[in-house]
Amino acid sequence: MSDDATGVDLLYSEVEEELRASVRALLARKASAEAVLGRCESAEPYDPALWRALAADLGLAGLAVPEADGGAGAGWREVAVVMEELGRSVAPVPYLGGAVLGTAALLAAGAGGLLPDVAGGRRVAVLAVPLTSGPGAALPATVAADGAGVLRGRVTSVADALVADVLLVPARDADGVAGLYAVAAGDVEIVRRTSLDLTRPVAHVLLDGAHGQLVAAGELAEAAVRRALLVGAGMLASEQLGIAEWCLATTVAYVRERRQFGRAVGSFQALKHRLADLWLEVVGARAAARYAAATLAADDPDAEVAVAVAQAYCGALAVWAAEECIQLHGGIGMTWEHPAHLYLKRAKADQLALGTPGHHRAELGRLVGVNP
Amino acid sequence: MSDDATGVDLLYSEVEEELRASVRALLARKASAEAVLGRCESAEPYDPALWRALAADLGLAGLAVPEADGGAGAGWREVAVVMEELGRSVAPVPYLGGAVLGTAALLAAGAGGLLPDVAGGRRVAVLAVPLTSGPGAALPATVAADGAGVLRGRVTSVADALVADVLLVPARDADGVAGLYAVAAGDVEIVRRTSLDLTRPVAHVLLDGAHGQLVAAGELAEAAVRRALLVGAGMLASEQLGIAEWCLATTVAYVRERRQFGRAVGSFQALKHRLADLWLEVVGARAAARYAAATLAADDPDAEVAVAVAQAYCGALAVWAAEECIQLHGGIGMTWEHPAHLYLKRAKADQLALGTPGHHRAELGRLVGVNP
Amino acid sequence: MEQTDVRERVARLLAEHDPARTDRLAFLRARFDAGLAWVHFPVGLGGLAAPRAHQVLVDEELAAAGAPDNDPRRIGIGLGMAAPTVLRYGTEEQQHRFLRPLWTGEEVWCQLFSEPGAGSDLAALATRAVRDGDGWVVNGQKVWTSSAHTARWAILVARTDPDVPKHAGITYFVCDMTDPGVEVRPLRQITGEAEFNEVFLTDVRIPDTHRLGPVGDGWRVAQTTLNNERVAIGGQAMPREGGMIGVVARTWRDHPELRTPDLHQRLLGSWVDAEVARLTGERLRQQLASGQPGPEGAAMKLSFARLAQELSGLEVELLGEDGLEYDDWTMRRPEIVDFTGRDAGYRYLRAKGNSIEGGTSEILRNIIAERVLGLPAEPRGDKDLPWKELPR
Amino acid sequence: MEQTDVRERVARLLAEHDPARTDRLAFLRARFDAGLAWVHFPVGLGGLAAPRAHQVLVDEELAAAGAPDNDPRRIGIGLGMAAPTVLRYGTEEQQHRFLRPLWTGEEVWCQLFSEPGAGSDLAALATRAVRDGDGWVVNGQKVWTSSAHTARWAILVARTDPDVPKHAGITYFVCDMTDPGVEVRPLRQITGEAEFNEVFLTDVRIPDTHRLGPVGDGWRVAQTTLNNERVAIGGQAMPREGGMIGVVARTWRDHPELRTPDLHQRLLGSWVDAEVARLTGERLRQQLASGQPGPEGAAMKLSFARLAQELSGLEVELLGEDGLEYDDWTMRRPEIVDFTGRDAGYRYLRAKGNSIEGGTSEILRNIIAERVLGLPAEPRGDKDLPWKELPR
Repeated sequence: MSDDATGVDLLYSEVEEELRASVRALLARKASAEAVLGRCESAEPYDPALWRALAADLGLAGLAVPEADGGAGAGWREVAVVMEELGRSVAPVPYLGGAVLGTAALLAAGAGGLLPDVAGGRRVAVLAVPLTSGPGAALPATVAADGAGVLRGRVTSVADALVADVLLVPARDADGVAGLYAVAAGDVEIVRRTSLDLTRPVAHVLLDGAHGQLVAAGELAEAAVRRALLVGAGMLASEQLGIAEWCLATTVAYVRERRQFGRAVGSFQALKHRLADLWLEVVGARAAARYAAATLAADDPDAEVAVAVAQAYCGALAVWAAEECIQLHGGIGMTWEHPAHLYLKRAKADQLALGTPGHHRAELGRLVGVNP
Repeated sequence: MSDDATGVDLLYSEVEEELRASVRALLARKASAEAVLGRCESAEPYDPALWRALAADLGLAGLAVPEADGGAGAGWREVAVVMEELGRSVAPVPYLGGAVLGTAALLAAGAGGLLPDVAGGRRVAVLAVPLTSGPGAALPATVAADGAGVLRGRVTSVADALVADVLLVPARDADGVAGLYAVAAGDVEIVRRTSLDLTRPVAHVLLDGAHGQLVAAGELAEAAVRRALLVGAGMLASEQLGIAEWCLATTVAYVRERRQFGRAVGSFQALKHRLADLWLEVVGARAAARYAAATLAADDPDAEVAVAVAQAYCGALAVWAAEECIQLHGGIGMTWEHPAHLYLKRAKADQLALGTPGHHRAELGRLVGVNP
Repeated sequence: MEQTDVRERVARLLAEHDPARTDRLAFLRARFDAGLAWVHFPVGLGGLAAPRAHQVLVDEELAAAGAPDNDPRRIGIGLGMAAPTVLRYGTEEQQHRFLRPLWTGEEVWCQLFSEPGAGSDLAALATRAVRDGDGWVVNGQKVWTSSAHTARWAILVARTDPDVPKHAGITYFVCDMTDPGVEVRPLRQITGEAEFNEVFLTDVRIPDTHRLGPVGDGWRVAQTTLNNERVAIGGQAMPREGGMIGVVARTWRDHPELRTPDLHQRLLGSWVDAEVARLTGERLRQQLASGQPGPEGAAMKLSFARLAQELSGLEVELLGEDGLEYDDWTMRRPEIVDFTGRDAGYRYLRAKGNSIEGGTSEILRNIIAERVLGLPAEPRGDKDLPWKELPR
Repeated sequence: MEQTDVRERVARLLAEHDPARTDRLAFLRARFDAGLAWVHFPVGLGGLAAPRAHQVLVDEELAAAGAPDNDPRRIGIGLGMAAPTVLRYGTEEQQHRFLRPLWTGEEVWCQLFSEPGAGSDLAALATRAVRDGDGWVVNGQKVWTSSAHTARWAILVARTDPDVPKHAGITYFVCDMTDPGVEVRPLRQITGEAEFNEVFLTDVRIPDTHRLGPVGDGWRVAQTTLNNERVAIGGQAMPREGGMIGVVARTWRDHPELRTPDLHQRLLGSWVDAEVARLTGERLRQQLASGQPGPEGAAMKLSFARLAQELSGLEVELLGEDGLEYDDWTMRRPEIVDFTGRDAGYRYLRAKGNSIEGGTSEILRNIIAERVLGLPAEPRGDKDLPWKELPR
């Protein structure tokens, strides 16, 4: 157990920095604040062209998928870098639900069939669990499967379900045995919910006799969902880091320019100290998120602790950063036309996603023996 | 239940302000910072001359005692004002253990015998409970009484026991029936502990066959101790308010004078904002402490909620104020010769005294139905 | 003026204008003319020059008799900010022209103070008013104006002398919102609503008779307006668990399945803070009633903002899946802010504005530090320079 | 210089000076002369001009062989602050005179920087050094000097020109602590100990050969000292639950009877903060090792102070009755700070100093805001005035 982090590389490799640069350049071109804001007021909240460019052209959908399965053969460290950049731009693409949660479930299930299409960005396979599910939670039992794989039930608040081609649905059969089923999106009803997070709306998935193809059964299915939630929570920490970085950088830039009382407001010491404190936490979040990504990538047994720490820390940080961003922008930060609110909404939804900070602290207490 | 506070007077009356002025004047003369610091390094940590002046000459020992019992016939509102001033000066006198806890227990026990001496400041009767006992805790069972009132056992961490003439000892007999016994201090062993709080050291009280006079028995004894702890916790909130007020005022005065970088350090905005936040909480603490005192004085059924709120708020505030006082004094605040540390030590010990803020929040949850 | 006199006047008003059979507006006008609108105002201007404390009595008795009120939440800016300013600085003619329809709600008021470049630093404002015969011509842009689209009048500060330091060159006006040069554009907020507006002023003509206070003295006049804004926000009494804490506590009690130890500790902490804020407000009310006004008003606004933000954030977290949803993003132009009529997500977003509008929490902390604690002002380079020479 | 070369030299040192049979001081001198004291220092000054990263290897192999170390905690100021400054600004003669006995611990160093009137604003210092023949005469008062009573030498900043702005008139010296004009008085702290001293300098003579850097350039020289102080505090690796969190977590595990839900939530929060601080430190270490030094050193010191204060406060609360006690108020003059060898009350009190000593947390936040985030400096009136004209 590498719990002293020695030997775990917490830096970004050169390859990772190149990956970041190409993702950032693409997002700068295709996911400007105006573009993102415009899209979330449209009927089509996701950007299919951007997704094609990211998933297929840059090959990001299959980053963590072995080359044998049509992926890039990189790993969760690299996915984490992409998540940071997506957090920075709140780009409306189904990366978390598909390339992270869905792909992690398929990888853990050892189910290669769908992987080449998923890794190539040709199909989006979304894990159908409530976005609020934390790692360590029991497999939800809201969908029932019969012997022929016919599914009935509902899964609420699924992220990225709106643009899924395939849903990976956890279900239980009459004997209570778990299964993970692949269901074509066309065979289920997907009900879009009015969501707090404008750039990653949730939807309910209603299954009324849809046919599912069994991807994994029994303990393997349970383990696949568990692993997916752990990976998802770990990767989400990097998204939260990206959100916080954007908020800090944007706020710093604003207070350097904005003048009141004959001075840049960023020269007022109370603001300087608050931003220094925020920077301090961003520095910490970067270390925590990197450690989570590194341990997930290496299948290190410390990954559970690492993810719990990263989520407990980064989940609250992103919200704080977004709130400070709004406050220190003054009135302009309260307007719809300024992008700050997109980050606040994403950060707040992310705080609920894949376990709240409180959930992760409780998990951590159990893992490290700091019990009630 | 006056839970909207309407009709409960939260201001200080003119009489109360006069009382404050006379206490403050006396303390300014007899309990300067130098005098207090000198005393806590001496063999005699309490100041008997100061106690005589406060208790007997100003009549503060019997403030809450009816005139018929030799007291001033005022009440807990007035005692709270005295506690504020004592908090402001961290004067080394046995007011909490004697005039508050001891007297409240005697009053609740309806035991008039000792009251005239106690009210007149001629004898100090201290309630022998661990200082950490919170209201709502069960009567401690560390002392056993036989049928003849002979007591064996120990009570740890008793505040003001060092200068008690009489100890009011809760005990249980062989049948488990509670009793509150008055024991002459000369009949017990009192072991002074090296205490964090230099101005109110605790001591262990060892009873090895001391004879106790039964003051109250059974449910009356239990009720008397409960009431004393509730009153004590409520009064302690005013002491904590006084500590916080001293820390705020002293810090404000210092940063107005202290110059660095060619400016008074109190002109730096980060410090200004922190002191404004501290002031804000002092304002809140004053309202909370006043409400607790007023409901205790009126035997209002809302007193339990009022005390829990006041303690949860003021206990943390006093510590915060003392910590800010040290920090904003810079190095000088870390020195033994500056009185700030006396307040830090008192504030920290007070946070543990009569229930921590966490204890009081938990009590409150129970009282107002915000349950786990 | 004794309580009994006031009581008598109420009885007379009700006798002469039975609420059940009197038109709403007619009743309100009669109430104003009876001096029962705001009893502490002068006689002839809706008041009786009576102690402010008697107003409670009037309001209670009239409410008990089923009398209509003037819907104070709808006309808050007029009542809370314009009226005290007109009373203090207006000419007799202005007072008689403006106060009655203001109070009855016949004429809604709004406030043209903040500008894109002058928020916390209001005195830096750039809207120009240039003398032209017996009036003024105004050009500029104002922002954060609630009720602008329903308002008949606005209180306006504009720069009349750019050659003197910024606090000295401002004048205070009453602006006619029906002037053709006034353009109101809704300003959508992060909640989806447009509670505020931008107001563009292009060659708006204001007669000099609509000036409040001397030319160049607008900064001092505006202080009256702003002080009343802050008092208005913090001065209301509240029952225990009133406000946002009640909403969250009810959800907590009704949904045991949502509880966690983490949320429990945080809720208890906020419960304490909310109760202390309530007691602080009550103590402030008692101080005002006994004629010892304290500086705690600023404290109330700060506490309110912090609590509203903390609790609304907690509420979203407590709700779990429901916290991921939002009730309605439709762009609307509400007349009032309705914290409790909307869902948790709205409360969370709207509460962010509480520490910005009506004086940011940063400015309030400055005020407390300097005016209450007596800490020195920061060094400033903008106070003595002519406004036109300030860097921007 | 490769790892293998370093390894070879260690082997040779051990072969020639068997630790089991060599006098401690003799071994340390031999180690210094072998270039294995601090491998990144130049050859001839205890180093090999090798990468700093190789030092770990040397320390590990020597420790494994049972070699004595130089008790670095006792001579921290010499190692961490004086040595880098002497290396960077000292003449060859100074380097050869001072560095060897500094490193072996034969000569303890202390730091005469802060003054009663110059704490955060060190550049305002008033201790005067006046030229007198081939030396200087120094008068003034310094404070917060640890090890002053055991020190042979001090690094000292003094004002040599009061007629220029404050940063320009300072010169940096090495002061002989055995000079009869040096008086050291213990300064008792809130813990009861006197870890620091006041140092009174009365006509202390310093030869000009003990000046470090040019006359008037002391401010720049001092930056090297201070930057190394901050790095030294933040740069150490730590195992999980190392430091204060481990102490509290052990008490928690050993004493179920002390646990409450409130303390549990707070402990979990601090556990996370401590682990994140640890990972941040580890990441910083990796950055330094890979040649990408970051500004995270200041972050480490801030986090360390906050955590130490939070955790030690929590510990006292957790201990209940034991938290009311203190181990020992006796006035002592310890050579090192021993956080773990004392009780909770000591840790609580001593930790208050962590946000003051070696740069207050306020100053560190300023530094982060200005140097890392690029926020503008505050307006200052003290930078360009001659020192003697500054208001005090």
